[in-house]
Amino acid sequence: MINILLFAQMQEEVGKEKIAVEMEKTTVKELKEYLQMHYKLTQLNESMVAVNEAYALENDEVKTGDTVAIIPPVSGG
Amino acid sequence: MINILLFAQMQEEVGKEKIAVEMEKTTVKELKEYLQMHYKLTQLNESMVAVNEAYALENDEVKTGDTVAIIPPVSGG
Amino acid sequence: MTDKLFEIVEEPILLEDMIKKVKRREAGAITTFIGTVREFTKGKRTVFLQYQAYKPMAEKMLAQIGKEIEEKWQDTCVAITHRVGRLEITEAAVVIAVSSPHRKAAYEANEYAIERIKQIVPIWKKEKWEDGDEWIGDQLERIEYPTGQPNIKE
Amino acid sequence: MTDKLFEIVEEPILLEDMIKKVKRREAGAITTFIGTVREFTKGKRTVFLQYQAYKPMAEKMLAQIGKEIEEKWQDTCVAITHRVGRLEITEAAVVIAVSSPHRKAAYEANEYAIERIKQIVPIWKKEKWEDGDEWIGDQLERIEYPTGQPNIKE
Repeated sequence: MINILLFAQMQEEVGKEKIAVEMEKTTVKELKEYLQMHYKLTQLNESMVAVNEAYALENDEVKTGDTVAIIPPVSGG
Repeated sequence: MINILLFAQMQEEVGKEKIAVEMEKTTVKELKEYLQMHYKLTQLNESMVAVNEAYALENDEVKTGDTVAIIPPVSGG
Repeated sequence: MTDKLFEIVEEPILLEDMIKKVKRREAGAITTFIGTVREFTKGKRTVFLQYQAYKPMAEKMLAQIGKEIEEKWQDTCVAITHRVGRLEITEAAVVIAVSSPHRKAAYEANEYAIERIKQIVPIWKKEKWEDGDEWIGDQLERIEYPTGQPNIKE
Repeated sequence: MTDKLFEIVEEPILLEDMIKKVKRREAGAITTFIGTVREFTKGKRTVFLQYQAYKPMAEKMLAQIGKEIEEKWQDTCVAITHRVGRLEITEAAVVIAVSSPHRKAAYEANEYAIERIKQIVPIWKKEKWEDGDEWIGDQLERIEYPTGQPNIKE
């Protein structure tokens, strides 16, 4: 199982802070495609992905037990 | 009478914060020459002069009642 | 406050505490930056702001910025605290404190920190206006990612 | 402290007070610069510093710097306090606070203020070392007056 964390607007769109996805092993890219199909996430394309609290690239591997965060454009400061 | 204010090293050299000079009317330049003759002021040449709390130029007039400050290179901050 | 140099908090940030974190006998200059909640942005009145952070990662990213700074400007010491939750007008959202033997580095490193915060730290703000609200992203803030992604490694 | 934006004081400077002086609903950024007493300068150990000011003129010159800043950077608000008397290592000799709607101006104006203080404000420091003391002038601080005089009018 892979835990997906949502923030800001996408958290409100889905109505949850966290989604659990039943997958053993995938990539960042495939995971984004999966989310795109199953949820209405307006900012997914412009979002970064962090795996276990570190920014990840499209082809990075994601496996069961990982925590994946969808990071829309940040606006801190 | 013209009041001369001294600061920092020159104040210590003269041993006073203030000198009264009996003059009716002069210029910054002449006043500096007068001080040069009567007091041992090591930093006079590299000092600015302020008349009544505003920086003055060599040819500016100084008259009785004015307060003249000898401003050696500043080191605030 | 705690002794942590890089921190996400929910309470008001105390400036004197931030100074204490970076004060050192070898410092001749301390700069601070306080990002405050402004009432008007592009003519529109903000009622309050709501900040949200991915806290553990945000603290890691703040620490990374601190590390980048210490590599770029020798002998600097950095502390950054970002507040989350509801913030009223004039309240501090972020405070950056930098100490350094000389002032030039203290200014430069401080400005570098806020630029990097706006690029890589997972924190988001929601503007509450009189007629609605919206989560703010780079489209509105005009932060541009030339590669389509934040510059993760500086 | 008082409400004065430009002030020479003998007591410790409180940072929170300085912030209060420039805090405004239209500000999104406040920068502060704190000039602290550093223990070592060019390898020599300072025991303490003694600052002296030509107080009325120094306050006027600080106010002039504030005026210059408000002309150069629109919508900024500046407060500067310089302390005189004996100052120990790590104590603040000067605090500059600048608020502005946007951060760039707050950084630039703040740095401008400290550069100008070192040029035109009649304040002097005497360094007390373990083996003596000396009033510091531009020779040691390497502030150069290209015309042989400070640039009175910027």
